[in-house]
Amino acid sequence: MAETEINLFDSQSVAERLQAEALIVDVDGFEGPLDLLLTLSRTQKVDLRKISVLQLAEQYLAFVDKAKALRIELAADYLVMAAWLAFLKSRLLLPPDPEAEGPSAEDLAAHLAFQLERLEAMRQSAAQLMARDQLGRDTFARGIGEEVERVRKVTYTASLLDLMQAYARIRTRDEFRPYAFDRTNVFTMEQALDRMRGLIGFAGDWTDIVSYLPEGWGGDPRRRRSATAATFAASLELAKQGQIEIRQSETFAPISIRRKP
Amino acid sequence: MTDTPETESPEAEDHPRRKREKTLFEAPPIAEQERMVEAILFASAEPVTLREMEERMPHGSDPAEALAYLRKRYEGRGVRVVKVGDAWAIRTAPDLAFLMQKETVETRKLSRAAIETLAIIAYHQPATRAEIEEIRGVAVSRGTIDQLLEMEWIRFGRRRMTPGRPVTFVVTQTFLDHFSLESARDLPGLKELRAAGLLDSRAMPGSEGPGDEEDEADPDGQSEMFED
Amino acid sequence: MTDTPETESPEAEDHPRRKREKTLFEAPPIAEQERMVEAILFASAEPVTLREMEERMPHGSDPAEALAYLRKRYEGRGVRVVKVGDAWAIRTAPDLAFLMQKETVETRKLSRAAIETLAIIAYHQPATRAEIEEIRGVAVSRGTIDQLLEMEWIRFGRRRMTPGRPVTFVVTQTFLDHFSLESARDLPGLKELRAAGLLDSRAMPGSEGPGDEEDEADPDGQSEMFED
Repeated sequence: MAETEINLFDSQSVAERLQAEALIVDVDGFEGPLDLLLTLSRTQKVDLRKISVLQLAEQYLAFVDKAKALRIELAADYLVMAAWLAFLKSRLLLPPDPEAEGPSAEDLAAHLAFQLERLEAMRQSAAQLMARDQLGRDTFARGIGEEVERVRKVTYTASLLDLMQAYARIRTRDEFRPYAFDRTNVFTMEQALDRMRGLIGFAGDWTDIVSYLPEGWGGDPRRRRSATAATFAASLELAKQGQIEIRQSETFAPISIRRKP
Repeated sequence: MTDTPETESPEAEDHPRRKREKTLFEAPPIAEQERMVEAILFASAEPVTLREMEERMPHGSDPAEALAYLRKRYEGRGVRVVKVGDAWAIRTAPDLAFLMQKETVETRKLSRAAIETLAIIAYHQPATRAEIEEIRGVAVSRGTIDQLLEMEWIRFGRRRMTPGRPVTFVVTQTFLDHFSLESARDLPGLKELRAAGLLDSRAMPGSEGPGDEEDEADPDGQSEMFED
Repeated sequence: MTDTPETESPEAEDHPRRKREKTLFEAPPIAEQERMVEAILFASAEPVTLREMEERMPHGSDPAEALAYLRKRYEGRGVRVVKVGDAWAIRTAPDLAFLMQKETVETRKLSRAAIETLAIIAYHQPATRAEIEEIRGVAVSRGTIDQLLEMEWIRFGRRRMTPGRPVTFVVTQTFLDHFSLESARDLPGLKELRAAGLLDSRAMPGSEGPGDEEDEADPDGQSEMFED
C-alpha cells in the first residue's frame, strides 16, 4: 500500500503530478467515482480486464485520504465508493469465509473491472461517434429548402334542403325538445342583486330573505328555487360588501338579513 | 476525387483567373471542379456568384467551365441549375412543381351544429350569438362560428345597439350563391316548409314567415331573446 | 414528362404498391419517376421516407425503384443520396467539406457528460436514466437529457415494463442524419462491443438492482433498435 501511495503521490512525472493535483483540488472535475477509478486504473497501464482491483482500491482510498487531509469536501458518491472499496479490499485480503453468503470478493472485483471496461468502451465509442462526418460540419443539407407546401383543403357542403330541414327541426323542437336551458325560469344573481340593492335601504330590521323573492317567483317550484338561490347568493355578496348582516338561528331555520347598522 | 486538395493553396488570393496552366499548383481536374460547384450550389442558402465559387474553390479552378458542365448534366433532370440575377442556384424543374405542393381536398358534410347555426343566421339575420343559442337551446361553440366565417358563408353584421353592443352575424353573397338564392328573404318560410312536407308538426304561434318580425311575435321566450 | 398527371387519382389510397401495371392509370415511366424522386429529395432539408415520396408522386409510382436508379446516378458526385434510418436525403460529399466553411453551423459545444450520455443511449438503446447512471457511475443531470432532447438527437422510447415503468431513451433520425448513419446498427464498433460483452447488462453480483429490468429489456431493446 505504501508503495502505491508513493507511486501516486511522490514519484510522479510533472504531468502526472499536475493531474493528481487537479484530482484533489477539483473532485467535481471527475464525473463521479467510476470516472476517478478509471483515471486511476490508467496508471496501472494494463488491460482493464486484468486490472488489480486490490491495487486500484488502495489507490482510490489513498486519494480519498489525501483529499480529506487537504480538507477537501468529498461528495457522498465518492465516500460511498470508498466504503465499498474498503469492504472489497478486506474481502480480497482475508481468506474466504465459508459461512459468508452472497457474492465472492472475486465476483465483486470482476464486476468492478467490467464496469470500468464498459465505461472506457463507451468513452471510446463517444469519441468515435464525434469523429464521424457531422451534418453541418462535414456534410451539408440543401441550403435553400423548398419545403413542401401542405395544402389540406377541406370543403364543407350543405344543400338548401339541409338548411331548411335544420331550421324546421329547430323551430319545431320546442314541443318535444328533451332539454333546453330556459331562461324564463331562471332568476340570476345579478337580477337578485339589483333587486336587493334597491330594497335593502328599507330593511332596518331582521327580515326573512324569502320576502325578497321577486313577485311571481314564489309559486312554481322551479321558479322559486331559482329565485331563492339567486337571492341567497346575492345576500352573501352584499354581506361581503359590508352592506348587510345575515343570521340563521339553526340548521334549516329561516335566513334573515338586515341592513348593516 | 483522390487528388482533391484539402485546403486552398496559400497563393489563392493573388492568382489571376483563367491562367491556371501557369500557376505553380495544378488546379483539380474539371470533373472534380464540377463536383465542387455542385456541392456549393446545393448547400448554399443563397444563390452563388461565380466569383464566390472561385473564392471557395482551390486555386486555379474555373467555376464558369465547371458550371457549364454541371448545367449540361442537369439538363432534363428533376432539378436544374438556374441563373438568379448574376448568381446561380439549383431549383426544382418547373414541370415538377406539383410535387412541392401536396393538396388534399376533402369534402365533408357540414356538421349539424354548423348547419343549424347557419340556418338560424339565414332566417333571423342579423343574429347575435345569444340569439342563436336561445333558438338552438344549446351553446354555440366558437369553432362553429369560426368555421362558417372561414367558409365565408357568414360575416359580421352591425353591432346590436343594446347593452354590451353584441356583434351580429349575417349571411354573405357566397352563401347566397352556394344555395342559389337571390336574397335571404327568398328562403322558404315555415308555412312553405310545412306545405313542402318538411315540417309535419303543428303550426307554431306566429311562425308565419322568416325574418325578425316572427321572433318578436313569438311569445315563447322570444322577448328575452333580444334582452341583450 | 408530358403525361405526368397533375394530381393524384382518387383511388390513390387503396392502390396496392408495385402492381401499377394493373391500375387504371399508367404510372409515369421510371425515368420520370427518378426525376421526381430527385426533385423531392433535393427540395427537402430533412430526410424523406419512401412512403412520403409515394404519397406525393403520381398514382402507381414506385419510389424505391426510382431511388435505386438515382443513387447510382449520384455515385461519386458532389452530392450523394444517403439513407437515414428509413428515410432518404441528399447530402454533400464529405470530402468537399473544405468548400463549405461558409455553411458550417457552429454547433453548441456538448459537455463531456452529454456526449457520453448520447453514446450510451445510442449503443444501449432503449436506455433508462438508471442504466445511463449505472454505466457512467454518476447521476445524469436533467439538463443533459434536456439538451439532447432539445437537439432532437434522442427521444422517449417505450416505457420499460418493470416496476416504476421507467421511461427509456432512443436516438432519433436526426441523430442518424447528423452522424451520417444509415441505422443505429451502423454505429462504429457496435459489433466489437457486443462481441466483447460490453453491451450486456450485467448486474452487480448479489444486487437485485438494475439487473432485473435489464433482463427483460434486452429483447425489447433489440427490436426497437432495429426497427428500421
